[in-house]
This record gives sequence, C-alpha cells and structure tokens, in this order.
Amino acid sequence: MKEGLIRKVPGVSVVEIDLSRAEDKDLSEISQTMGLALSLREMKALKEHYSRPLTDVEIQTFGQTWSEHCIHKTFKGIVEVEGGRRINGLLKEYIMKATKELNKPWCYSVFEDNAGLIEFDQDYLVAAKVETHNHPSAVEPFGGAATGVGGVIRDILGVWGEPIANIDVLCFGPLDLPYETLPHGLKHPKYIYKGVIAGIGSYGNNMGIPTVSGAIFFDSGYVGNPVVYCGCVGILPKGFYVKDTKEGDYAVLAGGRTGRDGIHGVTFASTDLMEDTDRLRPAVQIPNPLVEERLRRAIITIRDRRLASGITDLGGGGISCATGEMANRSGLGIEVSLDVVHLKEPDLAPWEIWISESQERMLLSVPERNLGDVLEVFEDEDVEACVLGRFNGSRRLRVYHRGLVVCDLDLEFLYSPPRAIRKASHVEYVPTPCALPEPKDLAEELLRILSDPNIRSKEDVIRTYDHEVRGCTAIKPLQGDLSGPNDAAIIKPLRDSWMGVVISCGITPFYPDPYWMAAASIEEAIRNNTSVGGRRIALLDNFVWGNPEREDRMGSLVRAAEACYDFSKALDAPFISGKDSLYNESPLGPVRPTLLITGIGIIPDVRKAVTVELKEEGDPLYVLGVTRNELAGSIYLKSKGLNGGECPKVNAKISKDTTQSLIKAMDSGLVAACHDVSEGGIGVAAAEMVMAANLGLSIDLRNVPSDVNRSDVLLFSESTSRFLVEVKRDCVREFEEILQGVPHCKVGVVGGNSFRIFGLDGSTWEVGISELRHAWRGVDGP
Amino acid sequence: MVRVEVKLKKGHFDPEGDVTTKSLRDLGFPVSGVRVSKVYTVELEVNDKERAMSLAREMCRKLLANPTKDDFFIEVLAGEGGVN
Amino acid sequence: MVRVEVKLKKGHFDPEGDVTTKSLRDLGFPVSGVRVSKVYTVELEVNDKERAMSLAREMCRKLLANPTKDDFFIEVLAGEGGVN
Amino acid sequence: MDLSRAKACIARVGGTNCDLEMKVALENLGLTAEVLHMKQILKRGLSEYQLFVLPGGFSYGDYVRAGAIWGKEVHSKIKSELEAFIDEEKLVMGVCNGFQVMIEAGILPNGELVEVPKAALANNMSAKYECRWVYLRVERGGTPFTGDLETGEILKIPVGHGEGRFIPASEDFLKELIEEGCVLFRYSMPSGEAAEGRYPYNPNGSVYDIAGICNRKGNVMGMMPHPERAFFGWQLPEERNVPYGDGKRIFQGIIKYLQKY
Ligand SMILES: Nc1ncnc2c1ncn2[C@@H]1O[C@H](COP(=O)(O)OP(=O)(O)O)[C@@H](O)[C@H]1O
Ligand SMILES: [Mg+2]
Repeated sequence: MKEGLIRKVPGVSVVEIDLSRAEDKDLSEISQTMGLALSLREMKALKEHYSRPLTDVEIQTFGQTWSEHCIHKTFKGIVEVEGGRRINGLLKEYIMKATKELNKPWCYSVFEDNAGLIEFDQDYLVAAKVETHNHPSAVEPFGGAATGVGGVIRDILGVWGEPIANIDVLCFGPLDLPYETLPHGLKHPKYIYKGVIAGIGSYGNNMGIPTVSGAIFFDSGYVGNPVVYCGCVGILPKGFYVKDTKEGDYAVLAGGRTGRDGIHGVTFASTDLMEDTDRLRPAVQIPNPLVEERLRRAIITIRDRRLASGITDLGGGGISCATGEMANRSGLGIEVSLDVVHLKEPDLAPWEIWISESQERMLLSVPERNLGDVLEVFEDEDVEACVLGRFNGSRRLRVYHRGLVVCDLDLEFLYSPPRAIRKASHVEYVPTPCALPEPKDLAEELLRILSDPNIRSKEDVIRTYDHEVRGCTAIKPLQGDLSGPNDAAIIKPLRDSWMGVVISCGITPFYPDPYWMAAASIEEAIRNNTSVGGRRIALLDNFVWGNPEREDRMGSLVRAAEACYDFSKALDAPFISGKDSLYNESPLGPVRPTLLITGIGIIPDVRKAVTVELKEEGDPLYVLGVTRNELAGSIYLKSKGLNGGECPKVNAKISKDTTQSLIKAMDSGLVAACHDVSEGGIGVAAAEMVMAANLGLSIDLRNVPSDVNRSDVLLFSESTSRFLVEVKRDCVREFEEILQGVPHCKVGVVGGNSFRIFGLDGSTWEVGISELRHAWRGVDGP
Repeated sequence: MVRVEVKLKKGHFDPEGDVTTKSLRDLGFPVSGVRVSKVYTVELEVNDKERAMSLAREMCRKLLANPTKDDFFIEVLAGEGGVN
Repeated sequence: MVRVEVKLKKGHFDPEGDVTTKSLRDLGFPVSGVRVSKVYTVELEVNDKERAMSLAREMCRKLLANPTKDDFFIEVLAGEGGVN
Repeated sequence: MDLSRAKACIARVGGTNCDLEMKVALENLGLTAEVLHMKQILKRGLSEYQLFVLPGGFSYGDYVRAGAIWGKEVHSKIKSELEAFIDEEKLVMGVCNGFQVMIEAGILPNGELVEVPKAALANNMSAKYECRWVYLRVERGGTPFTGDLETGEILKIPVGHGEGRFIPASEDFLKELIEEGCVLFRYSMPSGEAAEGRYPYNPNGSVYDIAGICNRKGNVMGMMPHPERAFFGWQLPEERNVPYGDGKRIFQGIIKYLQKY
C-alpha cells in the first residue's frame, strides 16, 4: 500500500485513512484488510466524496451500512438480464409491487420496519419476521442457530411486538455423509444438525416462546452451506406501535454487554464461506437467552407505559447501524458517546464497540421526561442500560470517544450508497423424460419413501422444542398421541377472543425450475395454512442463494422473484416482509437455491380448526385438485437417485378456487380432517392421516382426478393445489355442492386397520398401520 | 481412559460462569469470577497411550469441541479398561 | 483459584454420557463409555489455601452440587487472584 | 374465606416464563393473581397471599442445575417467611421449573426448607428436552391440590422439560414418601396402570414414575407437568370442543381449599 495513507491518531485507538490519495489497488486492499467487503466501485465512491481522511470508525460505518445484509444491495440494485432488459430492483419490481397492487387494507406496515405488521383484529396487530443465520450456523452450529433465534425475536421486539411463536426451517447435508468425502474445514452435517437443533430449542425454550412451525430437509446441496431459517411472530395492541423519534430524544442502549463477538458478522454474511470455517473466529456469537428474556420483559413494560418514542434492534452492524438507521428514518441526526457503553472486556477499540454484533441488545429513543422511568424499568428487570446519546436536527452521525470526534458523517450520503448492478443469465429447465419403469409393489415403494430422511417423522426434533409454553398453542405441530404432522400451527394470542394466528411454511427446494419452485413454495404455504382453516394469508419470502455476482445465480434468482410477483398476485396473498441471504458458497459450490415462504393467516375461531388425523370409520375421503405427471424433484424420483420429469406447476385459478371452497366447507362444519398433499404425494399424505389416527383407509387410484395412466405416478406425483379431505359422512351432498367447479373426487373410505390402495389395473396393495409407523417413525407406540 | 476438558476460549464471554459468579456472591462467597467447563471421561477400548491421545484429539475435533470457540485439554489416565 | 469438579455419583445414570458414547461409537471410535461432569474454575478473593478449600466445600454444599446425585472434587490452584 | 379476598402470588425471577398462563388459569377461576418479582417479594413479604406459586421457566438460565440458583436464593432470602406461610397451611405450588426450585430449596419433599435437598430432578433419560402430553395417575385425592380429584383418576397434561427425572436420596426415603402419601401424581399408561419407566409414558425416567409430590399435609405441592397448559378445552391436543381440560381440576382443588380456608 502507498506510504502514509494510514495514520494513527495520537492518544486513542483510532487510525485515519486518507482515501483521497489511494489508488485502486490500495482501495481494494483497504477493503480487504479492514474486513469491509466493499467493492472497488463503492470504495471509489467514498474516495470521491471525501477529500479529508476518514477514521477507521467512519470507514467501518460504511462497510456495515453498505453491506448486503443491511441494505440488500442485490435486491435493491439494478439487474441487467440477458437480452438487454433492466430490472429496477427485485424488491421493488416484484415483491413489493405485488403487495402494492393487491393493496390490502389489513397490511399495516410492510417492508419498512424490523418486521411486517398486519392487522389481527380491530385492536391488535400481528408482527412477523423470518431471518437466516446460515454462515454462523455452519461455523458454530449451536451458537449460530441460537443467536439466529435471538435475533429474529429482537426484530419482533423492534416493532413493539410481544413474541408469541417461533418458526425454524432447516436444510442440512445428508446425515450419513461419509467423513472422508467432507472437504477440509467443513463440519459434518450431523454435527451441524445436532448443534443447530439444540441451539434453536435452547433459545426458544429459555425465552418461553413456543417453537411451533418449521421443516427439515436433507440434500447434498447443503453440505457446504447448511440453511437455517429462524422466524418469529408477535402480537401488539395497535395503538402501542410507536415510531416517533423526535429531536432532543435520548438514545438508550439496553441489554447485553458489548464485546468482540460477532465483529464483522455482516460482512461475513456478505462474502463467500470459502475459507476454513474454523479460522473465522471473531464472527461467532455466544447466545445468552437469559439476558434477552429480561430485555423482553422490560421492553413490553416500556411499551405498555408508553415511555419511549422509538425502538429498533441491534442486528447486523451493531450500534452503528441501529443509531444511523433510527436517526435517518426520523429525518434527524444523532450524537453518540462510546464511552458509556457497557463492555465485556475493557480494551475494545472505538470501531469495535461501534460495529460489534454482540447479541441481546436493543436501542430505544426516549423523550427527556421519560428517561428516568425507562432506566428504572431496565434496572427493575436487571437489564443494563446506558444513555448512548441524543437525537438532534443535524442529519449527521457524530460519534465521540474520550472527548474526540471519531466519526462525523452525513446521513444523506451514508444512506445513498451507489446502486449495485448485477448481471443475470438463465438457462430454462427443459424437462427430460425420466426413464423409470413402473414398480410392481407400491406398498414397498411407499414404505421406502416414508422412511426417506426428507419424509420421515421429525418428531425426535420437534419434541425437543417446547411448543406449548405460553399456553396459547391451539393447534400443535404434532397432532395427538400418535404425533401426526399437522400442516400449520395455530396460536390463540388473546385471552378474550377465539381468533387464532395460523402459521405455515412452503418450501420446495428440489424442484429444478426456479420459477415453478417459487410458485410451488408460495402455493404450499397457502395450502398448508388453508388445511387447518387459515385464511387472509400474508406471506414472507426468504431467499437463500449463491453469489449474486455470478450471472447464473442471479438468473435463477430473477426467475424466482418473478414467480413471487405472479403468484402473490394471482393467489391474492401479499408479501409483508422477508429477507435474502446471498453469497452462500463453499468449496463444494453454491447452496441449492432455496426459497422459504412463510404464511401467516387467521382463523376466526380456533375451536373450528381442522387437524390431520382421520376421525370416523365410514367417512369418505376426497382428493381435491388435479394430479399430473409431475415428478421432477419429487421425493419419489430423488429417493431413487433419478432426475428429469416435469416440474410441478401451479394453476392459480384452480388453486384459489380450491382453497376458497375448502374454507367454506370447513366453516360449514363439513370437514372432519384435512391434509395438504406435498412431498411424497397422495401416498404419503394419506399414510400420515392413517398413522395419526390409528385408523385405516382404502383409496382407489382410479378415482383420482387426473390424466395420468400409472399408479405409481398417481400415488407419488407432487402436483400442487391438492388436498386430502375427510368429509363427515352425512355432509357429502353439501360438500359436493360447495366444491362445484373445483376438481375433486371421492377416492376412499375411512376404516379398517390397514392402508389399502387400489391401482389403475385392478391390483391392490395393503400395508398395516404399524408397518407404516415403523417406516415413518421408527417406533410403533406413541 | 482419557479425560477431555472442553473450555470456552479466553475472550469469549461465559454466560453460565457469569450467572454462577453472581449467585455465589449473593450467597456471600468472596468470588470474583467463575468459568465453567465440561469434562468427558471416556473409556477407550485401546491400551496404547499414544493411540488414546490421538483418538481423543480426533474426538474433540469431530464432536466434543468446536475449535472456533473452545479449547480442549486431554489427559490420558490409567485405569480399568484404559491404559495400563 | 479453586477448581471444583461436580460429577454424577457412581451408579447414577448419565444420559448425556450415554448419548455421547453412542455418537462417538457412531463415528467409529472404540469407546465403551463416557461420563460427563462439570468443572467450575472459581476465582476466590482469598489468599489462604485452607480457607479456599473450606469455602469451596461450602459452595458445593450450598449451590454447586446436589448430594442426592452429585459428588464433588476440589482442587486449590495457585494463580492470579488466588492462592500464592 | 371469601374468594374475592383470596390472593395468589406468582413469583418470578429472570428467566421465569410461565407466569402469565398461570395467572390466566387462576384468574379464570375467580382468584386474584399477582405476578411478583423476587425483588418485590423481598420488599412486600407474603402475608397478604394465600397461594404462593413458583411457575415454570428457566430461572437464571437454569445454569448450574435447573432451579438450583433460584432455589438457593429462596432458601437464603425468604426461608422463614415461607416456612411461616406453610405453617399457616396456606398453599405453595411449584410447576416444572418451580418444582425444581422447590427441590433445590429443600421445600420438597420435606415440607420445610432444609439446606441439603433430599431429592433431585436430574436430566431426562432421553438426554433431551421433552415436550409431550402425558397421562398422570392421581395417587392421593382429597389433598388441597387434589380436592377435586379422586385417587386413581387419570389426567392428561403436557410436560416440557429437560430435567425432570425425580431421584430420591435413598430407597428408604422413597418408601417413606410413598407411605406418607407424599407421592401425588405418577406417570401412567392411558389405561391407568403404572408406566413403570416406559418411555414416553414416563417421559424422563423418574423413579417410581413420580411426576408430582407434596408434603404430608398436602399444602405444599410440586409437579413437572403443566396443568395451566391443559386448562382450556382449546389447548387440548385432541378433542378441543370441550370448555376445559384436566389441568383445571387441579386449580379447582386449590379454589375449593381456599374457599374453606
Ligand atoms: N428479500 C426481501 N423480501 C421482502 N422483504 C424484504 C426483503 N429484504 C428486506 N425486506 C424488508 O425490509 C425491511 C428491513 O429489513 P431488514 O434489513 O432485514 O431489517 P433488519 O435489519 O431489522 O433485519 C423488513 O421489513 C423486511 O421485511
Ligand atoms: Mg432489525
């Protein structure tokens, strides 16, 4: 590097860097050695703007604020698609656009604050947010996953929400991966799996927030990049959502102490995970749910007493981003002193305090008259708090350390980073015929699929999460003593209302066409929600993709985002929040592109919710929706190691009509049980209904609405928009009436003590319930 | 038999140690700090000290410790079923 | 400084140890059993070895161990802030 | 006493997290229930209350051992206050973490706050947290907490804990507990026969399938399962169209007792 670019400021641990004299290669080197993850273009923008030297505190501020994590460079940037088309931001052009056009009056605050807010009823709001914590979990599975949960809980607190439920969706490499094949520096999927699950359970359980919804997938595409989604749902009285920081208000920092943990977490999440994971030391965070539990109490008290004017969590970028964002969104400036921050260790440099991502911290803005009360509330709950600074009208971010100004930045400039430009190119998925001879014994196939790691019961994980704490869980992830897999969870958040919040997931990472994969995920989230009786569904999107600077990764991302717009609109379900995690690359290549869609619905009366298990001998079973020969990415093919086939597509009209009719039938009290048909097709869905009830069923594949001429395809295809519905015996006529115009057919009858399948050619197969259960759960009893 | 002690690395904050410190002080003990670590006493089916040591190291690497945040200390003990 | 090791009494089940045993065996290690214990490294504000020992014993009785299931072992260590 | 004058104190410290549902259950039956931080209890004392509840959660992060730190705090700070409370035949109830606290504070199984606990709640045999519904057999009806129940009745109530395996200090002591009617609830099969350690009916491996115990008089009770999570019909895992669940029966016992108190 050129001589004299960097100068130590006497008396304090601050250095000054003179970018104005730096050459391109110096700029890149500075970005590298300071761990900024800023591109040359961004470094040059800094150089151009500042003729004076910048302190390390200031440069780090840019590194944080302009990071992928904090400002969603890729999703807000410009995308140049092959053929000259330019997309003016994926968020704006697709995700937010759908919401804007749907224009739902019940969307209260979307894409703005730490979490999306929708109306629950007249007086209450529901807050929802889902985040990823992939990189930290790959390095330190327990702490990474636990702090992921802790972080998303703070997003809910950050909109004054009382957390009422957690969500976790996890993707790992195969647990039986031979150790020898694991590249150096990566951790074995089993180690990651165990740690992540323990971490999620530990944090949620400790906080007393039920973990009620989620999914687990296994695939070799996740060996180098495990995926950990953590979500949280909260509730708050509408009038208590305050976001009104004023000049003269104090900035109060509360919660855990600030240390070196998690420094550069943001930039860490914005670069490839290419290095030996064990060497990325400072980035691991030690979870401390006990502190967050007390913090939660204090914040809800402060909310209820209306003592503060604003709140935000400290996530990526630590104090630097929280203070900057709060000042900026309120059109203000702020002065901050680093000397008052409670530290874990004494010798932190100012820039470290400034950007540390120590967990369990929140920032509040407090009017002068309430400052004493706020500090008292924190003290009562044994939460450390300090008055970090004060908001003013300067529009500047000014930071003091030992009497010296170590950072003085113009917020306008700080929050108008150069827009990223990404290039995208995409090769469409062309279905190849899959050469799969029709197997003779479908019973055997079914048992094999039921025991596939992706299908198997996840009970041994789910029961390590407390899903009953708070006493508000009306529909649990597992149904009854026999642990049937319910499609969605329902929380009854208010004491004197029967209404429930319905929480569901949709995720179909194995479908090879990114557009239809996204469509299927959206449709699945809605379908799962509908299965238990949810309606008026809001969506959250969470993209986990590879390096967006590579055109192919970007290409598939664009296709998936397009589907988000198309199907959010067509299915009448707005996005309210979301997040993207890009740069998921490892020595084994990019992560399998994975989109999680979370569905948040409501149900007017939790007592009317529908569950998965068959109820009554003699009831008819219906299939709703059309089964097509769509095997691409299905568990049926995947479990045989085969590719090809058509990708499941979504017919929005059929889907919408079906869910609407089904809800109507449920509200009329005609439906005894319902299950959505997804991975493993009708075969697995029906088997799950049987196992959950310990009650047999026969189905006749000849009656399944379809144009398919193979029994195995009928049984295992993963076509979308389908449900299995047990209709109360004496309600058949009424049900048929409501279902008019929607593809449906009676295919079976509940009864007996086995699962019987009648094939197209008249062959029949029969499997005992206990055989099913052994395959799916490994045990027979509860 | 080997004894493996797994400890949070220096510099990492130990929430359990912190809470334990407070509780002990509260109970009147003159304590200024506590660190908590875990000890695995592992019975190995091998009789060779060297081999026991290298196995233990391997166990730490693969399961018992995470070098990102933990230090580990191994001690090979004599004893039944262990090294003689 | 004192080191207090809290260990399950002999004959008591150690579920965590059993799970660890199984995991290690699954990974191919020739392990026949694991017991897990906890070590508290306590910095005491006293300089007298005897007193440190008796305080540690008291801490075990009052907090660190539950005699129904735990044994404890105390070692007084030299070191900063501890016994010289 | 007149129920409108009876009051419950639900205690909490950092990490307690099942206090609100406890309050909801008690209030539903017409009791006034206040959630008080230990700090407030130290200031206000317990004299105005007839029911003292140690609810579930992860007090102090459950560090050292579940319930240990709070247990020792209770022992060192409100021992005499609580002993007087028990002597006056008021009610003390611990659920889950609260039960762990009672064991660690020596409140149970002895009924007085001894320094060295005579039992332990060790980690589950599965070495995992277990959240599931279990069947409980009422071993002794007619106590203050089981006044609404008969011996031999089966209740369905969920557990959620990682350390719930009851271990008595000795065989003899276990015998004593049984003989003196201190074993209140045992994990059982749905049919009512003893679980005899069978997982998952006995979810944690408790000795003698013990799920909850009380003192001789029966006015001090601790249990691992959460009756407040099985209070309303809609909380139940299967039939949800009933107004209440089995957990309510335990609270009803409390109400009955307090009305007579
Ligand atoms: N990919 C995305 N899709 C939809 N909404 C997004 C996406 N990325 C960010 N948002 C929205 O932008 C807002 C700010 O998000 P974020 O920066 O993640 O907040 P935080 O830093 O608190 O986690 C949130 O409301 C979030 O839902
Ligand atoms: Mg946030």
